[in-house]
Amino acid sequence: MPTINETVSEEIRAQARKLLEDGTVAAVIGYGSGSLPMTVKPLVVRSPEDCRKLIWNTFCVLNLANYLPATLKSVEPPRGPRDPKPEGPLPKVAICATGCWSRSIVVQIQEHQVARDRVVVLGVGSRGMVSRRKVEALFGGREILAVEEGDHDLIIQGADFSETINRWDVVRDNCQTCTHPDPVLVDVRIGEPVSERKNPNPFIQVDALEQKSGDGRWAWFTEEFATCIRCYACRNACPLCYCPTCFVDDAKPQWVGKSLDAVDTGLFHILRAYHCAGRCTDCGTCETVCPKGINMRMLTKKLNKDVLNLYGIEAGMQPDAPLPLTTYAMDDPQQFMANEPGSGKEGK
Amino acid sequence: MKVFKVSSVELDAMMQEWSKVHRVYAPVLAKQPATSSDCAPGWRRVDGGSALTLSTGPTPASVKSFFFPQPETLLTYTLENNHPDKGLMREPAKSKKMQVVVGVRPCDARSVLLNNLPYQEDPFFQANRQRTALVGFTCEQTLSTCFCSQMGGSPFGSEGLDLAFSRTQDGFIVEVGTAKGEVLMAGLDLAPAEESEISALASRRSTGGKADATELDTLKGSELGRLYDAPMWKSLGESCINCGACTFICPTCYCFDIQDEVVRGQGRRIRYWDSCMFPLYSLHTSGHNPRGQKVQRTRNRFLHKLKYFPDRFGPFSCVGCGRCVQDCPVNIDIREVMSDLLAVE
Amino acid sequence: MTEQSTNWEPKIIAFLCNWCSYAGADLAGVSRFQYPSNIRIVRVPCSGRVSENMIMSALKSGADGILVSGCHPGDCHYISGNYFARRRFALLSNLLDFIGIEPGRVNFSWVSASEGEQFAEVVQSVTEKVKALGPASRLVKKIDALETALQVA
Amino acid sequence: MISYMPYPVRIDDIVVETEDGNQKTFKLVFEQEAHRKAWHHVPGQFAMLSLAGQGEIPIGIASSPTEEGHLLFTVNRAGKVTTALHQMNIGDRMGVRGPLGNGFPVNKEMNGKNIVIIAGGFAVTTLRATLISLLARRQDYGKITFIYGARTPGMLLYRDELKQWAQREDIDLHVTIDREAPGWDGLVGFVPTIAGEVAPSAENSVALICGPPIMIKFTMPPLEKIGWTDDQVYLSLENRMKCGEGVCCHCNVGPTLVCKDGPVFTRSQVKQLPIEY
Repeated sequence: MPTINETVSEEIRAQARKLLEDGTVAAVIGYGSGSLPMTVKPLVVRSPEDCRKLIWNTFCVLNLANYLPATLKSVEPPRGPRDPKPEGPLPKVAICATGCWSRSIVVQIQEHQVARDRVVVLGVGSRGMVSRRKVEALFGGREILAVEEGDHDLIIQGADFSETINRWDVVRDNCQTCTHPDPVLVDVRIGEPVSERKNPNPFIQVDALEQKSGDGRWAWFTEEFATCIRCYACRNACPLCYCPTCFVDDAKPQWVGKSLDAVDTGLFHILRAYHCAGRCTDCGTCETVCPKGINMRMLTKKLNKDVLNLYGIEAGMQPDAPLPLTTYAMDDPQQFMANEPGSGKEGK
Repeated sequence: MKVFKVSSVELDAMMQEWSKVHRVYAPVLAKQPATSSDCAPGWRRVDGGSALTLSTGPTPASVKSFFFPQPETLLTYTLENNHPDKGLMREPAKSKKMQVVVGVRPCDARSVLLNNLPYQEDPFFQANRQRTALVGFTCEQTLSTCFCSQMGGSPFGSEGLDLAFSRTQDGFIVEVGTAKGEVLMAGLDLAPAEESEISALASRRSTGGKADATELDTLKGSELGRLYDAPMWKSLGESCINCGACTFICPTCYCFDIQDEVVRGQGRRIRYWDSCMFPLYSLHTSGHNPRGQKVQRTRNRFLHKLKYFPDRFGPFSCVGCGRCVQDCPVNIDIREVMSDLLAVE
Repeated sequence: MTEQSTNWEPKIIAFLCNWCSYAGADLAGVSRFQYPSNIRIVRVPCSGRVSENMIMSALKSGADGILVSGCHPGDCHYISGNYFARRRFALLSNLLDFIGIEPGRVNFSWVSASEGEQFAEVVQSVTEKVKALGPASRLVKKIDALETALQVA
Repeated sequence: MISYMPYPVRIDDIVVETEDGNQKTFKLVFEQEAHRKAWHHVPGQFAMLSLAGQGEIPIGIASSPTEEGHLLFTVNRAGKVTTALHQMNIGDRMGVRGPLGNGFPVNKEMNGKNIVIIAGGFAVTTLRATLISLLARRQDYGKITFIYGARTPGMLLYRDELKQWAQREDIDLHVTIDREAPGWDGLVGFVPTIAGEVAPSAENSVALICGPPIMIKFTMPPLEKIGWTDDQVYLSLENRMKCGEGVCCHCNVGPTLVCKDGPVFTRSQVKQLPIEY
């Protein structure tokens, strides 16, 4: 009997082929198999024949929405900067999306990076994606040569061992605390919907850190980011980071220095996270792609928690609502103000 | 060449001895906690007591940062008003204190020799080279991502190492490759290695040698235009996210940027690692960018390693350590790129 | 912070909106309300103009404290700039606290053009808070420290 | 060994060249006599202008080696360093690192030849250096044709010198502007058109062309029409640079490093390269 993900893969291939054959879309963004165990390659498929390359498994950890704006642009007819917009509707692009990825697409639509009517979402309910790092940590220094995926187990094989481990144990932290695993935008449903998870506390890691003293939190911050090599994989893999010039690349003025200085590195991470405030869907891509395994997701998760607590908004859940930082309420909380309470002017 | 016999216990003692006079560094296997900042990420200062542990395959961080620190201060100056030397550049004193990097793998040792080609005339790199001794360990086991022998190296190679340790039945034999190696061995009372051990190593070298490097060498003769215009770059450039992970973990990527930093009137001109993957790398002030597209930048990195560098200096600018293969967020595998390039008509 | 010299005076960067808080500062001066001379004023068109980059840059460059002050909610010259700012500052303030920047380093307030006395009070209280915290060290860039670390012996 | 240490220099004079004020020529003198003596450049080379606290920028050397004792750089205000440079005053200290690059072959391939210099806009700087050098050894060259175009009369650089050169019999000078302008009684028309009209035959000639890519593109067909080949035409490339010494890799065009192998290339050399400049 095929596993759930084998069935999903089959459906993705069939739907992608159908969409490309009947001309509904010009490209499909999905995953192809990787060259190492537990890796996959993001893939943009443009012909029905290539659809056989598409796969789906429990290691699809990179948010594909990152590729959406560029792929949409690539399927437009080429034109110069001064040429008029072509008449008629532009070609569409299909994209495989789980809960958090579909929410990223919603944010991209809210921010006018992506036109809703040009996207066909192949919605896949996420059963949680496995962290390669967690699996490798379980096996110490022993090299993993093959991994076989079952619905609930992983069979890990090396040169001289073969072990079965529980899949959920090695699922990424963000997936374990995820409350919306099913896509919020679905044009073509792939596989079975996954029900909302009623997690007791999606912010459990943030809460734990908040319990520490200020000095303790500062110690965590300095240690966690000490290994950063400033490769910007976290930024570049993020579907929300699409500024033509990032703040770290600004020269006049230069906000952040560029070498491996602890202050500059820290500022980069604070500001990067802050720029995702109210937009981050906790897809975990930043943390996953980091070659040094830095948990920068802690910062965005903290911001997610505050946005939810202060303004009652979860990013990407309401396509028609404005983003939390592009709107306001008259009575937004302001306990953080220096002259509050006491000045007594706010209530007027 | 002198070859000695060393037991594991003696090795620890040797490191102890060295750490009394030199700065001794060893790789960190797990994620590194914040330590003193006198050491590159991924390495730790050995100051007595701590034994050496090595994992299979390359060290987590390459040795690049010992020769090409991130950042290196090129010049310092003051911008204090009314200071007579305001704006006058000074060269910082270069440290001459010997540093000993223990636990280096043959791939990384070779990377220093490759980087030395463009840096032949660079005073900072050369000063760092002068004062750094590499104590390496040949690989009795390799990872599936290792491909040093394809790139002209060998898991048993001692090229570029001042001291090369190779495992034997009951410890190590150590080959003293250079004058710096002699300095490290001076005063140590060690038995010479046995003839059988030396010949065993020699035979391992000859069997696990450089045989499979020939096929790739045909790339060097390929016409640039043909490789440059290959259709493979389009899909590769499409999946690449243009982060600098591969370039920064790569032992042979050596580009840098230069910048001035001023804090409260004190300034310095530093150079720090840059990556041709970043759009800013080639951006003109006019706004024109010769490599403005992602695909152009991805292509530049691979062609630099596999064509531009060999055109200038001879060897490929890759030692086959496989770090980029393991850590690329989107699984761009340079081995696949090379075989695709070889297949280009 | 016992070792700090007793004559240490903090430097506090104050981003004041042109229409209310800056005018408030002006009024404080004209009305001869005394307030500590630790603040260095940066006049901005609106509190909504103050970006996280500016605040962090000021900290990095060695400011011991930051004060951002704008019009009272409802009084913004640009109708709603301070409302947007309020959301952004709330999140930034929490995030800085989260990573261990001492509460009191980065401060926000509303001061109108007619509140000269209140302006003096806000500056007084912010200065006292920052003085109690001592010189800033977290997220302050130091070249010399790095230099000594790299110039190994 | 290469050095990243710039020579300390003082700004001796500043001339605002263009009517929009965005082009200034800086006359720099060495603070130390030893540095002045150590400095030898050929026209077409560039140097790093270094401002403490701002950074370094590669700028073509506008003065000829024959103008001893000082260096001239004409700088367009564009980025961080050039903006800061434009705010500096006479007497201020800055740095110069160089000379860098290869330069025009004034003492090699150009010897004994007819020389055609074609310049568009701000790119005239190193060609000014070249012309002054050629004039210093006028007898070593054949006919010298100098074609220079700018958008408006006010955007021409080195206007006083242009007047002097116009008086000379031994330079065939053609200065043109793009469109008719009040008070301008000289040539009107784009550089490629003028070049097609006044360029001498290709025989025993060398052309140096600097200008916007579009100008270079359209200048070639009229030259080719009268028999010019790519080997006779020298161009100067520019790319983002950091070290200027062939180490940092920033300026690579395929395997070629503009800073070290260039910036001067023959057109046939340039044609071998990928279009990454």
